[in-house]
Parts: sequence; C-alpha cells; structure tokens
Amino acid sequence: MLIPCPHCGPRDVQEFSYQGDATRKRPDPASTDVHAWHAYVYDRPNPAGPHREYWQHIGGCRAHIVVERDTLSHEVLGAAFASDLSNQGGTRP
Amino acid sequence: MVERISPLGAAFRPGRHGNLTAGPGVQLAEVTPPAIVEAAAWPGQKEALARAVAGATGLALSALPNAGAVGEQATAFSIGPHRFLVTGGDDLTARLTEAVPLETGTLTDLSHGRIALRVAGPRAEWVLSKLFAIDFAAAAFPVAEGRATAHHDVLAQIQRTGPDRFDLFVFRSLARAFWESLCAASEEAGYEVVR
Amino acid sequence: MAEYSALSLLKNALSGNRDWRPAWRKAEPKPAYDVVIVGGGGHGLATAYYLAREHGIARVAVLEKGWLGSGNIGRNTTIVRSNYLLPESIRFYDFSVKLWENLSHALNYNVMFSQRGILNLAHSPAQADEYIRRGNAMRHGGGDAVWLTRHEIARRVPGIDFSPRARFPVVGGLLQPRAGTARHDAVAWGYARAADRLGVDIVENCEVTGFLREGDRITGVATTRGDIRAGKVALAVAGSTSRLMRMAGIERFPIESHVLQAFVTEAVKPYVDCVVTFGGGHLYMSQSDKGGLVFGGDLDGYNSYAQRGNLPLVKEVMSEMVAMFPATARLRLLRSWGGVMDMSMDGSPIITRGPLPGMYLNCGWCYGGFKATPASGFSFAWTIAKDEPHPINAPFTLSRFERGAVIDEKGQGPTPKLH
Amino acid sequence: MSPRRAASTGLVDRSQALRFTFDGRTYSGHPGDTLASALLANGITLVGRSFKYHRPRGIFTAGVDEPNALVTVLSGDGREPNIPATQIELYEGLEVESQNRFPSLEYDLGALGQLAGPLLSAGFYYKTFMGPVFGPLKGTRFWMICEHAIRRAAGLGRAGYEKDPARYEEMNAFCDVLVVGAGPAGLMAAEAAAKAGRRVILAEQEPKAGGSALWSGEMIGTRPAHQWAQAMAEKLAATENVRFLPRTTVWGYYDGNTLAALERVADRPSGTAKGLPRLRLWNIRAGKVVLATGSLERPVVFPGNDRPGVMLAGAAERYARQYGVLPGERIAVFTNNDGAYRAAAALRKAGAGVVAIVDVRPEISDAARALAQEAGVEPLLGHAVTGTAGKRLTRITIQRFDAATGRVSGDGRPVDVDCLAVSGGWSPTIHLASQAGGKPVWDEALHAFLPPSPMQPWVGAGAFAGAKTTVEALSTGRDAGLAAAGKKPSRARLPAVTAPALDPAPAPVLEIKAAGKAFVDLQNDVTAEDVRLAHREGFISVEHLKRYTTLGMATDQGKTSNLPGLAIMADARGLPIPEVGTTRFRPPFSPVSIGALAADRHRHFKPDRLTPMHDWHVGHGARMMEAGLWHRPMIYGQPGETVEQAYIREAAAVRRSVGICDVSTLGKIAVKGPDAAEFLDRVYTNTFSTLPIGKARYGLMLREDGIVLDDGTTWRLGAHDFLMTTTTANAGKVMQHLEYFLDAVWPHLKVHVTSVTDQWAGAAVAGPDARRVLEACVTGTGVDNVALPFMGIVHGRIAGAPVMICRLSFSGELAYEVYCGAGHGAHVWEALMDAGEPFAITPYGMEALGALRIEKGHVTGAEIDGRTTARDLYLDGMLSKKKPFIGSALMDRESLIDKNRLRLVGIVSLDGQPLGGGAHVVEKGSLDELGASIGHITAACYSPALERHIGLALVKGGKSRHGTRAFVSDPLRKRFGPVEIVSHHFYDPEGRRMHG
Repeated sequence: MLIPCPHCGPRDVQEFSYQGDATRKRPDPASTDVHAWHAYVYDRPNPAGPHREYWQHIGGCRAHIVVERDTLSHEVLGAAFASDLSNQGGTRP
Repeated sequence: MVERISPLGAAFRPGRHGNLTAGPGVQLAEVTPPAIVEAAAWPGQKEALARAVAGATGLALSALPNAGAVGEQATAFSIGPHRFLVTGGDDLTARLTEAVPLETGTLTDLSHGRIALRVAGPRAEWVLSKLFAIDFAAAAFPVAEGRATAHHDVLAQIQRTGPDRFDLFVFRSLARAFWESLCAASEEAGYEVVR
Repeated sequence: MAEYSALSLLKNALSGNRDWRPAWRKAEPKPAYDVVIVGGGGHGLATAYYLAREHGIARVAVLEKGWLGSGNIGRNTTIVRSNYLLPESIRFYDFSVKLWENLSHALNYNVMFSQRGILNLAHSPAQADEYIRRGNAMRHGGGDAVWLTRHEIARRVPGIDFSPRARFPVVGGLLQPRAGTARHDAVAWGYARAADRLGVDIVENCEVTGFLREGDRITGVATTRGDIRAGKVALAVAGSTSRLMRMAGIERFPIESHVLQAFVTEAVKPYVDCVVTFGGGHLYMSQSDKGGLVFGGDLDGYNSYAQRGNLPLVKEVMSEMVAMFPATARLRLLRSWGGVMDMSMDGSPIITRGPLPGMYLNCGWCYGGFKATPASGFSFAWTIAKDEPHPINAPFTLSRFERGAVIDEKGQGPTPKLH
Repeated sequence: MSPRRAASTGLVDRSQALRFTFDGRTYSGHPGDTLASALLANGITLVGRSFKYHRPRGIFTAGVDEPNALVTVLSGDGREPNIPATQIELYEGLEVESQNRFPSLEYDLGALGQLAGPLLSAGFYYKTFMGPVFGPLKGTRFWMICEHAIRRAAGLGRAGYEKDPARYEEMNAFCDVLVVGAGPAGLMAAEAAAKAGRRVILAEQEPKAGGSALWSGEMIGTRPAHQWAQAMAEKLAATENVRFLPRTTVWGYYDGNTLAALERVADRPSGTAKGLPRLRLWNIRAGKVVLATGSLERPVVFPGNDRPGVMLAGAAERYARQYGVLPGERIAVFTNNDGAYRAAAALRKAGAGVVAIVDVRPEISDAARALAQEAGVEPLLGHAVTGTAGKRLTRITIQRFDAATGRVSGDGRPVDVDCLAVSGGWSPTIHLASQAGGKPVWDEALHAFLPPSPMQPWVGAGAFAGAKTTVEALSTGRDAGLAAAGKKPSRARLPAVTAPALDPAPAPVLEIKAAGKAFVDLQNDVTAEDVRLAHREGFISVEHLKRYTTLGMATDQGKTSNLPGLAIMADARGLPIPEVGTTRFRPPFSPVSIGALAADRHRHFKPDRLTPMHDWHVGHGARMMEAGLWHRPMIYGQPGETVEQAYIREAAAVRRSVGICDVSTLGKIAVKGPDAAEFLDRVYTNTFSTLPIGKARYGLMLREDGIVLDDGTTWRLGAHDFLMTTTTANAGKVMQHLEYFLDAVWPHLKVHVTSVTDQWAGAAVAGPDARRVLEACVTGTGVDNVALPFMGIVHGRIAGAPVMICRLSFSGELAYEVYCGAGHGAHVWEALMDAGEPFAITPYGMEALGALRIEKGHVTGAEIDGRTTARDLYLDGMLSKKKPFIGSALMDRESLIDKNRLRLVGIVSLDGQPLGGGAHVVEKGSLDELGASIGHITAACYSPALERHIGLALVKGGKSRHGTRAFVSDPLRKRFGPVEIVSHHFYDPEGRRMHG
C-alpha cells in the first residue's frame, strides 16, 4: 500500500504510523463536558468504505497527513497535511 | 577544539571488501561535516527560510518539497514540509542564527546528533535500493534533491550530491548498526571503505 | 451409541460412508424466534448452543451472512490460553479453558484441544519481572503458570536462538501448561452440530440488512431472506460490529476494525511442541497436527474490512520468526490470510445487554476471540436468558469506558492498534 | 547415455555431466535439467510418498504445480524440506532425499495405514479420539495420546534446527510496467512497453524465458519458438530501460500495485561468488502490471490416477521436448481435449512408444487426428481410463465412456504401459489477479475460470487472459504492453506462428466415476469419494469443502486439484461449477522461504543503539543489557562478583562518595518557538511558562484518558528554547504525542519539536563528592551552590569540550547531569573519571541506578505502566488546578479515583530474604494456599543504605496500609514471606542530601 505524502510523494506504508480516525473533534481544552471528551477519546465511526484517518510519516518527513482511504478496498482517495485541518473544536484558546 | 569521535568504531574498516571481481562497485565513507543544523519554518515561512538559508550559505535553495542545493562549503535539502537540513563549516550555526529571525523559524544544532555516510560509485543506486523503499533512479531523484526515509528503525535523510553519489544522514546512536547493514548490502557489489 | 464415535466410524466405513447425516440442517428461517443471534461464527454458535443446553431456550436462530464459520473462527492461529494479567481477564479466560477441557465430550465432536502449553519468552530482566507478575497473577487467580529458566527452555524447545549473537537473548519464560491449540473450524462445526441437534435453526446465506423496532426497542431483524421477529436480538458479529450498530442508528462506537494476518508454512515432521511467543517483538507460533508452523504477529495497524493485509507486516513477522527460530529461514511460507478484528479501546471484549432495549451485544474481541469462544457463548447466553450478566462477564460492560473502568492488559490506552 | 534420453537433446547441454545423489545413490544429469527431468532420465519414477496413505508417488508435472515429487535438499547450507523436484535446477553435487517414508521409499511401513482406508475418510478425526468422560484419560488426555501418534505420521519432510548461514537480501524496485511471465505474451508485452519508452521489469519464474515456447514445438517467424523466445529475451535484457529477471517468481499482489517477487540468485551451496544472496526478495512498485502468467494443466480424476508413471500430458511433452527425456517407454495418453494429441506426437517423435490415445470425446478435430497419426496410433474415442495397476504404473484399464452421461460401460480392456499422460484441459493461472481483488469469471468454452476484471491497474495477456493460441498470445501480449504504456493497440504485423489448428475447448469431463480410489488432491490424499462425503455431511460451500477435506491445502495449494474438486462438488449438488464458487487465492502464489522474507534482518533483526560511551563501558568490564534498542551497562562487574554484589558496591559508592552513570539514552526533545512555553503548559500537568531561563523542572504528562504517559525534567535554555527529557523507553512515544498535537490539534501554535537525543551525551555524576569532581574539571563556570543551585543549569567546558550541566538528582544524592556534544561524550566521560579518581569515582549501571531510585521512591516504567494515574503514584501535587492540560478532563472519572485502586507504596522484607519484581502481595496465605492478591511488587533490590531488602509496590488502598504487615507471595519463584508496607520514600525523604 502506498500513502501519498504531500511533501515526499507516494511512499510505502511501512514508513508511516497510523493514528486513526481524523473526523473526531477535540473539545475545547477548558470544556468539562465529560460526554464530549468521552466521545472524542473512545468513539469511532469505523466505516466500511471511505474513511478519513491520520497517518504520520514517521519514517520520512514526520508530518501528520489526513488520508481518505476505502477500508473495503484499501484504495487511497486523497491526502492533505493535517496541519491544514485542525481538529480542535470549540473556541481557539 | 576537541575532535569529535566517530561512532563507527571498529566497524569502520578501510580497504576493499566483498565481491571484487568487477572492482569495488561502491565507495563508502563517513563524511560528517563540521556543522549540521535543522532549520524549521513557521507555516507560510518556508520560502523566507529558504532565502535566509541561501543568504547565509550562498546556496541556491528553493522551498519546493524535496528540493536541495549542493555547494562547495555547504549543502541544504528539504526534509519536511517546513524543514531543511543544512550542513556547512564551523561558522554555519553563527551565520544561520544571524540570518533566521524568530519570525521565520527556528534552528536546531544537530552537529553531533547526525552522522553523514557517503555511498558513491556505479552501484550506489543498486546498493541503496536494498535498504530503502524509494526510487533512486536519476530521473526520479535528481542531483541535489533530498529525501527523508527509513531503513526499518533507522531514519535517514538522504541527499544526492552527485550523479552516483549519495550522502546519508542518520542518528548517531544507530550509525554503527546502520554502517554494518550498509557494508553487508555492499558486499555483492564489492566496496571500498575510504577515509 | 453416540452419533460420532470409533464404533460409528467403523459401522459407516463398512457401509461405504453413505449414511452420515449432514452436520447441521440447512434451516429455512421461520417468521419469529425467542432469540435471534446474528453471526454464525464461533461465538454466535456457542451462544445458541448454551441457550438451548443451559437455559432450555431452543426457539433460536443463528443467522450467518455467508458460510458458517467464515469469520475469525476459521482465520485465527488456534491458540487457547488464559495467561492474562488482570483479574477480570484471568477469571474469564480461565473459565473458558475449563470449558475447553471438556468441549469435545460436550459437543460429541473432536475439537482437538491439545494442552501442549504456551511459553512466553522474556528477553530482559524487566520483561521477566513483567511476565512473572503475570504468572503470579494467574496463580493467585486460580490458574496455572510456571517460570522456566533459560536452561530449562533450551532443553525443552529446540531451535530457539541461544547463541551469544542473539539480538534479544532469552532470559527465561512463562509457561502455562494447560494452554494449547485446537482445530479452529471444528469448533464452529461442533457447536453448530450440537446446537442443531438441540433444535436451533442455523440459517446460512442470510444477511441482516436492518433492525425491526418498536420505538426504541429492537424487535427483530430484516434480512436478505425476509423479516424475522425476535424476543431478543443478540449480535455476535466481531469484525462487523460497527456496521450493525450503524444499522441500529449508533454512528460512533468504541470499536475499530483492523486486519490481522496469519501465516502457515509447509508441513514438516514434529518441530516444536508447545506454543511459543517471542518477547523481542510480537510473534506467536505453534505447529499444527498436520505439520505446518502456524504463526502471526501484529495487526497491519490501520482500519480495514478487507480480510487482506500488506507486505511490510509479512516481512516484520518473518523477521521475528527467524530471530526466534533461526533455522526456520529454510522453511517456506505456504499461505497467508487476513481476518478483520474488532479492536476495542482497551483491548478487552464487550459482552452486555443493550445498548438498545431488546438488543444484546458481544463484540470487541481483538485478538482474543478464539480462545474465548466457550466462555463467551456461555456468559452471553446467560446474559440473554437472565437479562443480567454472569459474574465472569460482569466487568466487560460498554459503560466501562465512560467510568474509566477499563480492562487494559497492555496499558496502551485508547489506541486500538496497540492492543 | 540413459535409455530414457531422447535422441534430440532439447535445451539440455549433454556435453557436460552433473553428478547428483538421490537417497544416497549417485546419478548423473546435465546442465539445463531439473532434478525431475534428471530422475526420469535415469528411469526413476517412484519419488515420494503421499501425506495420509503413504502411497507411492512419482513425478506428476514439470513445473510449479507439482504435488507429488517433493524432496529434501541436503546439499545446501542446511536441510530444506518439501522442495518439488520439478523446481530444482540440477547442479554438480546436488544431494537430495525422499520424504515421509520409513524405513525406505521402496518399503514404507506407513503405507499399512491404507488398510484402514474407509475409516480414514474425510474428517474422520472430528468423529473420534474424544476418549472417556471419566478416569485418568478424561478431558483432553486421550486425544493428546492419539495426537502424538498422528503428529508423527503427519508432516512431510524433516526440518533442521541449525542456524541458516545463507545470505538473503531484499531489493526495492520501481517501474512503469511490470510484466509477469516471459512466455510469448509476456515477451511481446515487455517489448512493446519498452519501445514506448517505459521502465520495464520482466519477471519469469523459470531459468529461461519462453514459457510454453520452450516445449510447444511450434515455429514463431522462421525459427523454432524457443529460439525466438531466447532471442527476444536477449534483446530485452540488453535494452537500457528493461530489467529481465529470470528465476524470479512474482508471488504476491498487494495494495497500491506493490508486488512481491522471489529471485533465486544463487540457490546452491557456497562456492558461488562472494556476496551473492541465495534468494532475493523484490518489492516492486509498478505503475502498471501486465499479467502473462499462462495457464496450468489439470488432470482428469479416475481410479488409480495417482500411480508413479501417471503425469500430465503437457508435462510429458515438456520432458520430451525441453529436456530430451522420455517419461516412459510405453506411453498411453488420456484426454478430454486436443492438446494432449500434440504431446502424443512429441513423445513418439522423441522415441517413445505411444500405445494408446484414450479420449472421452466421441469426435475430435482433424488436426488432432493428424497428430494421432504422427503418434502412430488410432485414438480410442468415447473411452476412458478406469483403472491402473502396479507400484510403478504397469497397466491401465480402458472402458467405453459416454461423455454426455458420464457413464462407463463395457468390459475393461487392459493395456500395458509404464506412463500415462493425462489432460483435463487448461486453467488460466489467475492467482495474482485474484490476490489483487475481484471474482473470477467462468468461461464455459474453456471450462475454466478466467481472471476477474481488474481492481488494480493490471492488464492481462496470453493464456492467462484466455488466449487460445500462440498467435493470440502474441497479439494480446503486444496490446497489453502498449496499453500498460498508455498506447493504443498496434496494427503492425505480428510474427507468423506455425502450429496445428487444435480445438481449444475441452469436453466438460473432469472425473471418471468407477470403482477404486480416485484422487483429487494428490498430495493430501483427498479422493473423489471424500468430496462426496463432504457433500453428504453438508460441507458444500467451497470453503467448507476445502477445510473439511483439506482439498487444496497442500504445498501446491491445489494448483492441479482445484477445478476437479469443484467439478465433483458441482456434480454432487447438481449445480453448474460457477455457482459452487471458487476460493480466493492468497499470497504466496508458490511457497517462499522465510529467510528471504526476513531478508537482511535475517542477520540484523534490530539495530543496536549505542551511546557515545559504549566502547568505554565494554572496555571496562560492563555487562550490557537490552533497553529497547539501546544497550546499557547493567553492572561493571569485578572479577568474582555476582550481579548483586556489583550493584550493591556501585550504589554504596554513590551514597558514600561519588558515582558516574551514562544517561545518554534519555529521550531529549528540543522544543522551540514563541509558543513553546504555552505548549508545555498544555502538555504537562504542571506549569512551565513560569520556569526561569537557566532552570529545570520536573514534569508529568498524561494521555488524553487521564493515565500517566511519561515524566522527566525540562530545561529552559532561553525564552523560546526548551530541552525536554523523557524516559528512555518512552522517547519515541512522547515525540509522536507532541507532534500529533502540534500538527493535528494546535497547528496555529508556533512550536517546533526536534529529537536531539543523539545530539547530547549525558553523564550523571552523583554522590557527596560530586561537586568536588566537577570543581576539579569544569572550567568557564562555577559549580558551587550559588552558581549552580538545585535545578540550575550552567554552561562551561570540561577538557576543552563545551558542556551544559544541570543539577538534578535521580539518586537522591547531590548530583549533576553533565551534557556535551555526543562526539565529545567519551572524551568528557574520561575527563570526569580522571577528575573523580581522588574520590574513587565508581561507574554504575542500571542495577545500581534501579536500587538508588527504589530507595528514593522515584517511579519509572514499572510503575508508569499505562494503567496508573498521577494519584495512584501520589503525584497529585503536580496536577495544576489553574489550567487545563492533556488528560485533565478525564483523569477524575469515578473508577480512576476509586479508593481500592492499586497505589504506590514501599515494601520492606521482614525475613531478610530478597523480594522480586513481579511478586504479589497478599494479606494471608502460603505457597500451598495462595491468598488473594492485593497488589504486586514493581521493583525490588537490596538497599545498601537501609541494609534491607526493599521494594516498590502497587497495592490496593496504597497509603492507608502504611505500617501494616502483609506477605510477599511469589509462587513462580517459590518465595513467601512477611513484609511491612511503608512509605515509598525510604531514604532521606526530606531530600537534604540532594539539596546539600
């Protein structure tokens, strides 16, 4: 499987570390809503089909990448730097 | 000035080794420069950083992914979306510190933390292809460009410094183990360890 | 005479093996059941068997979308063990091992549970302490565990790298003698046949496409073979849990589906007797009765429903194999395959009533599903029949994440790929 | 010359003889032979014994699909079992033995098992061996006794235990077009793609290019097909943008068009050029793939179809044409298609007697008839072989057969033969395409599955894609090559092919039902009756069939048995074959040596990670131990010392005078930027923004779920410049944790993190004399209490090398961590040793470090085990109430603040006996009657300061048990004894010594 790193180009999956669901929103750091935190930390959409997920190019440029990939076929549908798509919910501190 | 001690130790065995029926296919050497600095830009500042590094080193450096430049006294290449690895002489850190303001980015001295190993010769692409899952062909990896990649647990930042010459920057603590892997991979082609 | 015995084999051999009955009927789905179990894998079939056998509930259907046992019951590395660290896990899996010990008799089906032991190799003093902690926990929890020194291991298991050049020298190992291996497919078939003989309908090629509901309450399932009403709907669909939960309207759930590869070499004469695991990485290996070395390692490490893995993991596992047993470099990999794991957020399963009224859930088995099959079926059946958990599955709730009462054997936190 | 050598040499070089041994006897063959062709040439047809019934077996195929002729190679660097004789290139000195027989291949006691034949039907073992329900053999005992015998009878060859000295390597390759298979189609494809300027890899599993051209007897252009193929291959190999890889099996088709191939580079004992690997694993990332993998012949199943001497017709033809070997002297052919007629003609031409052609079909094509004439025999149409005789084939029985009804009639007619060439038609080799995804498509005319429509970028060509003739193979090959290169099909003329106009469609007959054992899977001894039994018992899905009967699970993975097995099940179910389905093919296509998959890590599993002072440690008697990838000194043992004596001496020296310890392995992360302080406030539970420049602070990090992640000190070197240290074990994890938050959560924070673990060498100098040691060697700064207070940082030089010194203590003594550039590490270390000599400075290892920290009650990985909270470790004081931090939201959930959690305490042995890490703590009990565990000891040592055996432990209730008695219970090490639970701060709890 190849992951298209926006900096390095397509690279073998062995250079990457998977970091899971990229649709979760981290609650505002000051939030005390335990349910929201619980959902962020524990709940996953886990679709059978297109999935937005984090990969870190740990054996390369070390950037985190948001990849859209089909979990049924492993086909990669798109990729972008995670830093362009912050998952911080709430107001920015 | 206190001399740095090479981490390769007894694993560094100058001379010719391996299959020499067609002469050594590669030369291997440790070429750690006096200074190695990681220069990192803030988002949107990579071009400014490239200009600053260029100004400090005299290199023609672009901010494009994988871009790099090779000069007599200095080299630089992109190792990440916002980062360059820059090498040069003893005064490199001072020059860069002057050239890179905090608004552009930061500098981290890695002169002791990274070791540069050179693989050169007609079989260099062949030998390196054993260790890394990247395309070393000249069309895919032009001279002066850089790549950040890994051989299992060993991260390597690689710059092509000549048509058949590559400089590999690896973590110092892993340099001896990696050197041994590199020598083993070179046996088929025959290799010469040069000082 | 038992349906299966040496005598029945002889009798049938004399009549040209023409009189054997199907192992289970190819049942047609009825319009309604007391309990519908979704998932014709090991856990679903075991649940049906114990419902009928222990609780007298026989109006039960097991619905399987493909062929029976097509999930992880037939894709695992066949290891049965209870060498766990935490008391909740020890109690559950030890209960399971006890059921395993009598399973062939209970089912009148030889599931070939062979108690050849499992040996966890430790490679540093710190790792040895960790394993000893676990072994002691097993002993204090009523289980069996023995510490073997380096020399005892060298005598017992030939082929392990004891040379001075070994990258991770063996300092000792934790042996659970009662652990072992079983014939995976036979477990599915054995439970299916035994449940069938107790009146359970096993319906293959019947895919659930939705839930029937009255308000919040689940009252049955819609399937590719029509609607089926049920007093209780029990899900045992590890690998597809999130898909089913989504059909029930639950969009996010503490499960990730991951692919795990497994491997077998060509058959060779007896080579290694017990199950061995390597502590310098993640590898578990045993030899099947047929002679192949059966082994596996880590997950590929990304969400997948594809039942196929990739090359880096293959190479990683083989490297570990050669690091542990250097001579296996000369053996040949015959086949690899992949299974889809329900990876939970703490590495432990969920066996519970709910989360919706009328629904019962059994999922999150991570790597541990096969060995758990009997205890899982037993305690799930209990939970379904009595509407309360059996003591062995009481800690394995869904609410434990919210409460922080996780059962985290590996101490990795909510990172499913690391469990 | 052997009587079994044909007049024509084929592609074998008879000018040179190669000696080899089989079961201890020496024979001779030639370059170009396989072991199989050489054995046949020597008249050897009994080669192996089958898996279950130990029936005598011969050579069934000429290629990768061989189910029978498996041998163990002894002449390599180690025993290698289960290698098909058809896949071994003959070399001088090759030594092999047959397998699965005792005492000999000729007389095998295992064959007695056949007497129990009907008892050993498919799945019999599920129905018996359960044993008694009561008594000593209850439970699993009886089965395990039976199993012991079964295991000894099972298995094929015997594997060795010796470390494999061979070399294995790996290669990464990139290409625009990968062509798999160098038969006529693959050669054309490679040429077309190469001409279009693409980077091409052409892989062929055989030693020579050509595929069927090597033995088809056809002409391509003006030359024999094999010469055409050789010329094409030579031309391609010499082309700049083509890499031709013979002896290379592409065995895996993975995601992203990544394919795995195995090259047999020097698969023979040493003597090959130095440095050449035995096998090379190729990881090929291809833009496009051309699959030109050809097809595999399948047999017809009939009673007695397994005797040595029965082989596939294509194989017989290949032995005759390619190897110049006669597989028999009196040969019969049995077929359902035209192809075998060409074999008959070839065998006759090579000098064998063709005594019969038996064809199930009532009619045949003119071309077939002409070939029969060439073979000199009148075909018996509407007939079938219904039986065989002989340990080695001596006779076959022929009966009338109606292909429409499948019925056999009339009397059996015996014919004396020593070889029977069988053909059931050909199936495309679709394995790789199936691995790539998709469902195969049934082709009624070919009576075979064709490849699925591509799920990944591949193009099919030749027989793989259903081409029926060489002409079609050439044209589909060229088109596929062009398509893969992004070009349109060509209309240019193709080379002419001279070949008989055979009918490609076989009769749909794959089984002859008659009395006697008819084998479907030859290696696993699965019979047609077994398939029908599976059907009767309800194992009717293909997967159930395979699992219940073991059909297709042997080393050949069902290459010859797959379709006949399906056909028999389809017949039993009364369904067409495609409705019964086909199993999904999985990697590898053919078995791959594990050594090749481990490749270079066969010898370097994990790299050794070494500190700058490593060589000094080893040179000074350190015993090293593993700490992740790192090697660290465990003790610096003196002659005659035990580990315990050594660490006690070392630790005592630290408490008494001064010791020095290599701490270079600590993780070190440069955290820089205008928002660095803010970032650290979010990452740590305590506050760092208030830390003055030139000072360090101890910090604690949690995971998002509120559990402790790591701890360490962070040093403020400038307003925007911090140096974070982590534990050795968690350095990578913490780095990733920081990077994740900076990239994915707070990308607007201006912070850079860089691993500088390797930039710095670190030495901890600890003990009452530590300051005096530094005073003796540090220049450029003072190190007194004013210049360098507790947690202060100064910069200076030691022996000319720049150093950074932080006064902090893990041991509880007055202590400093001296950091310098890693390249100066050994230099500075030696200077410290020199400066410390007057104080008898003692280097200490991990064991002493551990003892010192246990005395102080400092936590490390054994306590921060991924399950403990800050409160569990009594680090509550570090949890800031003034700001949120990672983990603050979830750290106080109900179960995480439960009174009964395991919490940190100290333990003192009351019986003077040692405690062990991993021992449990109980309130009562004994080794015979284990009590309930209330916790466990995380680390233990003999404390030189307290002169007692002590330990740290996590026990239920923690502090509330201080001052109470309990017992250490360690059944694994057979230790039980009284202990007292105390505070974990054993030694100098006020910290006077380190502040002194």
